[in-house]
Amino acid sequence: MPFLNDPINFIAGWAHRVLTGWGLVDSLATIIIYLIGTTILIVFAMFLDIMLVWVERKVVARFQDRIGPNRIGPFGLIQPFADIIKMVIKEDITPAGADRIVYNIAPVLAASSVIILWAILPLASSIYGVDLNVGLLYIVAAGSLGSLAIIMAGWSSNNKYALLGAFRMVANMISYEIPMVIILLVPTILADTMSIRGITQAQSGMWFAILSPLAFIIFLISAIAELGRSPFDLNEAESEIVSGFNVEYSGMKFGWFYAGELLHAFTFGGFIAVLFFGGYGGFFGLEKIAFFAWLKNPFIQTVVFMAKAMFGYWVIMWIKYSMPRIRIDHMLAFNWKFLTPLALVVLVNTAILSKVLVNLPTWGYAMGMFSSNLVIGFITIEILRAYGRKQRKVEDRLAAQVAQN
Amino acid sequence: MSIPLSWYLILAATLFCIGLFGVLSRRNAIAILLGIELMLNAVNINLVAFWRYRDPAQMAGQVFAVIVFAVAAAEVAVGLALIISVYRRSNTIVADDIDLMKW
Amino acid sequence: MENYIIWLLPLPPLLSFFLIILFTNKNKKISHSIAIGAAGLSWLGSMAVFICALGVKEFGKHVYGSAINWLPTGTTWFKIGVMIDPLSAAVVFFVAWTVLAIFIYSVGYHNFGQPKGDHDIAGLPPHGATITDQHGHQHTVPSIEPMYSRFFAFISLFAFGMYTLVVSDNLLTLFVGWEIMGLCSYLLIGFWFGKPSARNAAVKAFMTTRIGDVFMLLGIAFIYSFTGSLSFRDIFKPGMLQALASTPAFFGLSAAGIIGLLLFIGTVGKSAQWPLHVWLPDAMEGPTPVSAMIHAATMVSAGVYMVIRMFPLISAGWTVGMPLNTTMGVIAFIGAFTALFAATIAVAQNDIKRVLAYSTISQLGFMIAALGIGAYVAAAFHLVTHAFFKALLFLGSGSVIHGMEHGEMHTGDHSVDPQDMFNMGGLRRRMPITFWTFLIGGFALSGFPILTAGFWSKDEIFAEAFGNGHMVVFIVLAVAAFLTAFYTMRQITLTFFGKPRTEVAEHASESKWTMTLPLIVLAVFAVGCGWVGIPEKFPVLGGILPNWFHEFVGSTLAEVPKAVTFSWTPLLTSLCVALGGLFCGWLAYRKVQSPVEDKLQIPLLKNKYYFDELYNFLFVKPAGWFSEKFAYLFMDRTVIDGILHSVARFSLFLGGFFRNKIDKPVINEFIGDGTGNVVKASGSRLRKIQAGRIQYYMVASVAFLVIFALLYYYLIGGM
Amino acid sequence: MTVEQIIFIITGLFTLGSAFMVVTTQKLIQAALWLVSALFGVTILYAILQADFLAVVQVVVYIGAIAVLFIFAVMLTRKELRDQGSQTRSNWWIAALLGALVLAGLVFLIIGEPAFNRMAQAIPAGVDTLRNLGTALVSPDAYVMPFEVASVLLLSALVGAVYIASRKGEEK
Repeated sequence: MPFLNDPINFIAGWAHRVLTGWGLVDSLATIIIYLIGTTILIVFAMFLDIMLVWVERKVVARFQDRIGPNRIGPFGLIQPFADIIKMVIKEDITPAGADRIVYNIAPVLAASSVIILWAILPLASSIYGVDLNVGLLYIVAAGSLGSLAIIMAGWSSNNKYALLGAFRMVANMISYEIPMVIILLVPTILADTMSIRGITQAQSGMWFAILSPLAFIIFLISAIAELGRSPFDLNEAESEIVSGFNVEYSGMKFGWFYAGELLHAFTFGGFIAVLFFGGYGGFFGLEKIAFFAWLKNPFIQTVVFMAKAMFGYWVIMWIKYSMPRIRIDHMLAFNWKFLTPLALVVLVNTAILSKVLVNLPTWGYAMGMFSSNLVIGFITIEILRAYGRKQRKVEDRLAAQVAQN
Repeated sequence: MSIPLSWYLILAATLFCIGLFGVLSRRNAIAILLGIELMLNAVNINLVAFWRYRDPAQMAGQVFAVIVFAVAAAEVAVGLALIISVYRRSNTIVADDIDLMKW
Repeated sequence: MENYIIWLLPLPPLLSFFLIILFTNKNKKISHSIAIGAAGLSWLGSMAVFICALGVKEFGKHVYGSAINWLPTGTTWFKIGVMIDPLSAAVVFFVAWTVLAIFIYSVGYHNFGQPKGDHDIAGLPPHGATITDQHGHQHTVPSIEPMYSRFFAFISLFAFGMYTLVVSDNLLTLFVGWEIMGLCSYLLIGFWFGKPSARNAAVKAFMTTRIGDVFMLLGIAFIYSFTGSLSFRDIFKPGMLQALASTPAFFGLSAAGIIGLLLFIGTVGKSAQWPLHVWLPDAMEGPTPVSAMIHAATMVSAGVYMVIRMFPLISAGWTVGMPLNTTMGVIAFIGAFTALFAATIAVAQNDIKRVLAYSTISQLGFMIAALGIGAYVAAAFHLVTHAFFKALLFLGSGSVIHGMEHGEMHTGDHSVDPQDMFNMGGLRRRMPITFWTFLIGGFALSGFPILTAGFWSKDEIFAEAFGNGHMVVFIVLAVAAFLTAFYTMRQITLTFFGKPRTEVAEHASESKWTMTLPLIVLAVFAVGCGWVGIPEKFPVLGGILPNWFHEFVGSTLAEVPKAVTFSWTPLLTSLCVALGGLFCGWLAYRKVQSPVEDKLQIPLLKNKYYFDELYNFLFVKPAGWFSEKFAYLFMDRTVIDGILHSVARFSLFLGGFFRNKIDKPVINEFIGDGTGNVVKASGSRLRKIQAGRIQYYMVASVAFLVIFALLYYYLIGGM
Repeated sequence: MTVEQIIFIITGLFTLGSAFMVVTTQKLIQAALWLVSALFGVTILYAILQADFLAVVQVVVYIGAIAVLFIFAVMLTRKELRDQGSQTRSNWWIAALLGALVLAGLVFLIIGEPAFNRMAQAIPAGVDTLRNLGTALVSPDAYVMPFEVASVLLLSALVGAVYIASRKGEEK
């Protein structure tokens, strides 16, 4: 059944035939079909986004020992739609002295910087927007568009808290882009490509999270920083700068920021799944057995991908609702003095080992990579412990001096 | 495939001249740097277009574009640092007012 | 190995000199530790070399030595090197001992360990310090020398000079050591430069020895121009000596004779022979260890050593039994004359150190005379024994003076001259060690029979002079020896015997162990070192010990001199003059209480035959007149100043002309100011271009770019 | 006129229009944002030219870093956020004249050269331009020297910028 095995191309081919049958030229038909496909993808993402509101609220409630939305619809499933209605009918305020155009573009740019990420996210082996050969860099590029959106929002609001939030956000994002770019080179080396699909396929036998757990952890940390979620939510920091860059936004404009953030988190869950947990595949060769051939079905793969992405999203939420915010100087020091050097070490280690171990069988290769990561992790923890001990001694001495005086 | 090379070249030339105009006409030092960025981008368009239209297997055009990126980044970093430093000292970034080196 | 150790012998004192001068001159203890340590190291090396040399058979034929290329002279090299032959081995032996003894003695002499003086200033002898003991009594005690470290630096350098001189195998490095000692003698005689007498003495010593040194340098230049080498081994080759002896030069002398004479004049200066003897008595102004250094261990010995060293040259063409050649005759005459002449002066001196100074001159005359009559070994023997007993006597006299000064401190009577023998008397009870050692030294000087070293060496000179028929020399020396014994006994009697003649002498006290220990050591040598040279034919004692010294030192010469035939005449003469002199001295002075009672205070002798006055009249006054009247008033003020003034006036005129007629109008106003004005004017117009505004520049450059592009296209591209 | 040409023309006009706004708008922040938009247009041109890597790097470097830096610099160099007075020099017409002259000359030259009328050939199958670019940048036969020099330049620019902009030494 062609539809079940390759639904997108099946529908696209059918639509193409229909349009050309209507007398359109070939190229125009292709463009129209691309536009339709893009629209469908965005609609899908936005629908998912709406459901994520519910997921987020449910999960945070559970973390906080509450029940969460439960009145509207079964399990409160209709709650997000009610939220949307509320937001849309709220008054749309533009503050005096704001740069009107920029002020209005910013939320759109914020949301779209997330949505364009879906262009390269492969839901299944045959369901994806585009297979860019520079996919990993594309993630970074989209992230920089997000930071631009936040600056625009912060500046155009004509509000000092907003501007402070924007500054903090940019410092945060630009700093954490560095370990992120470095650590994205680890999957690149392991898969020998920057294409997201290529990376997914390279993990059909072994997840990269096993080959390089440290890379996974570093990516997770810098992804959270990129998202601006707790413990890196300095751009909002309700207790300090009210609400940061979006303090002046109300109604649906705020809604776009909110939705963008949620979808961003889920999207990064998806990237964690794709880059480190095999994405839609990654069954350790299980699908090669005839009995499990159904695992190659695109719909099954989509379900698998969504489950993995949801797991990543859940980890991000878990961290968000368990950790306090850290100070900005600590955050920058943590990045420049710890995360970046560690990322460089992991990268060099991966680059060397991938050449040294190239002739080993899969399990030997995996063992070598994994154990080298363990060694690096152990050394890192020892260094941190020694540093911590020293720091505590210094603080004790200072405390003793203060007590004496 | 249906675009002549000259289109790119003319586009790049126009962009370059707009940048040149910006560099020569703006009062603000940062705006001058903006114009320079436009000029650099025009150059890059030329480089990439020549790469594409001559022999895509020869990477010289792209390599030079990459190096122009690096130069642009370095130039902006140092240039803006200088401008901020000047602003701290003389409280202005109008290029015509920064004339300590005159006469 | 021994060949290379020799290089190291002079080194420690030099290092010590620089270390003290540069680094440790603030710390007295470290300074004297360094100096004595260096002297000890050199002593150790010297003893090692000496003992090794004793083990070598026929050492004179197999000397130690090594040489390096130093200065390229055309195609050949001028070599410098070191050498230890039997003569220098003997010399280095006594130098090492006496130097070490004097170094140790200096620690005590300069009152190490005593407090700083109350009013002491650098350049004057310490005056003493006042301390309060636990009972509250105030005492005046000797104070430490202010320039203590400097003293040790200088005597280290002095020792370096002497060691260099002794181990040299050529005349050049010998001369270098010689001159270093000249410098050090200047520095040390003038050590208390606050005293005018010390200053004058230092200048006098330096100038007088300079006369000799100039002649010596002439001799060295002559010998180098003749032989092309300054190395002893080259010069003393038989062929070379033959050539030197047979080449006629000036005044009817051979080249060897002239060279020998010139070098001998150097010795006359250095070893204070008549007529250049005048500096040595005055040199007593320096601290007593310096006197010992100069008169016993190093400086004057160096002169005699040099002339002994050059004996093969001086005696070239002469063999034992032949009549003396002219040079040797001159040497013998001067030596014998000086011996007698100085001895007569010594009889009339009252200063304890001056007596010793004249006795030194006299004894050096003995050696020179011995050498002059060809008694090579005897001269060397007397050099060694004299070094020991004269060092002993000087250090002993220093101890006496020290004791007297102690007495002065005690009584507080500073009018008494602590060096005048008539102020002493009876010190044998107060200073027993000093007395006994001084007695030994004095007897050795007098040639007290059998026991003392001086007897054996002097006896050998008598024997040689008598045996070889130089009766004039023999008689003169015998008289001198009698006088020597006489004034020695006079000194001992006046100083140590009888009753104290002043209160100061009554309170004199024995010196510290650092001063008495060297005295004892030197006393042992003053007795014992004569026994190595007992003639084999000597009645009873001869043959018990072999005449080792004669064989050892004699082997230095190409032809080992035969020991002279034994004869009773010189022996009896020697016994008579020594014992007689001693007895007469004691007899004459045991009752004398003051200079007035002294029959020998003859003005002629007292004033040293008026030599100082003579020299003053003959040389100093004319030189003063010449420099005042002729050089200053006529040459300098009239002639040279006149020329200079006229040159200056002319230059002034020329300068004024150039300034007013050329420089001011042409160069300054036209070229200088004109260029400046033009540049300034054009600059003030052109500077508008440099607006300091970046965009002006950019506009200008783009505009020119456009214009040039258009020009290029239409003029060149269009063609 | 093909679809590609239409896309090109739209992109080109968008780019040039943004660039024009960059040099004429009176608000500097907006000028910087217009620069972003112009650079985005250039990105699309790179994409049309099939230089994927450069397109993405253009976004990362220019939009993500340089434009943000510009905005920062604009914000840091004023006492209040509003712009005051004219941003254009009084003799802007000279600049306009020069720009027009240069443009006219360049266009004249470009049009006069027939070789510039060529069309692009399809990139041969099997040529992986990204891999080629990577190899060229680190291959000793190709451009490793310029690449390393550029990295040294970046490092020195980093150090220099930090030094110049640091407040040390200015504190009285």
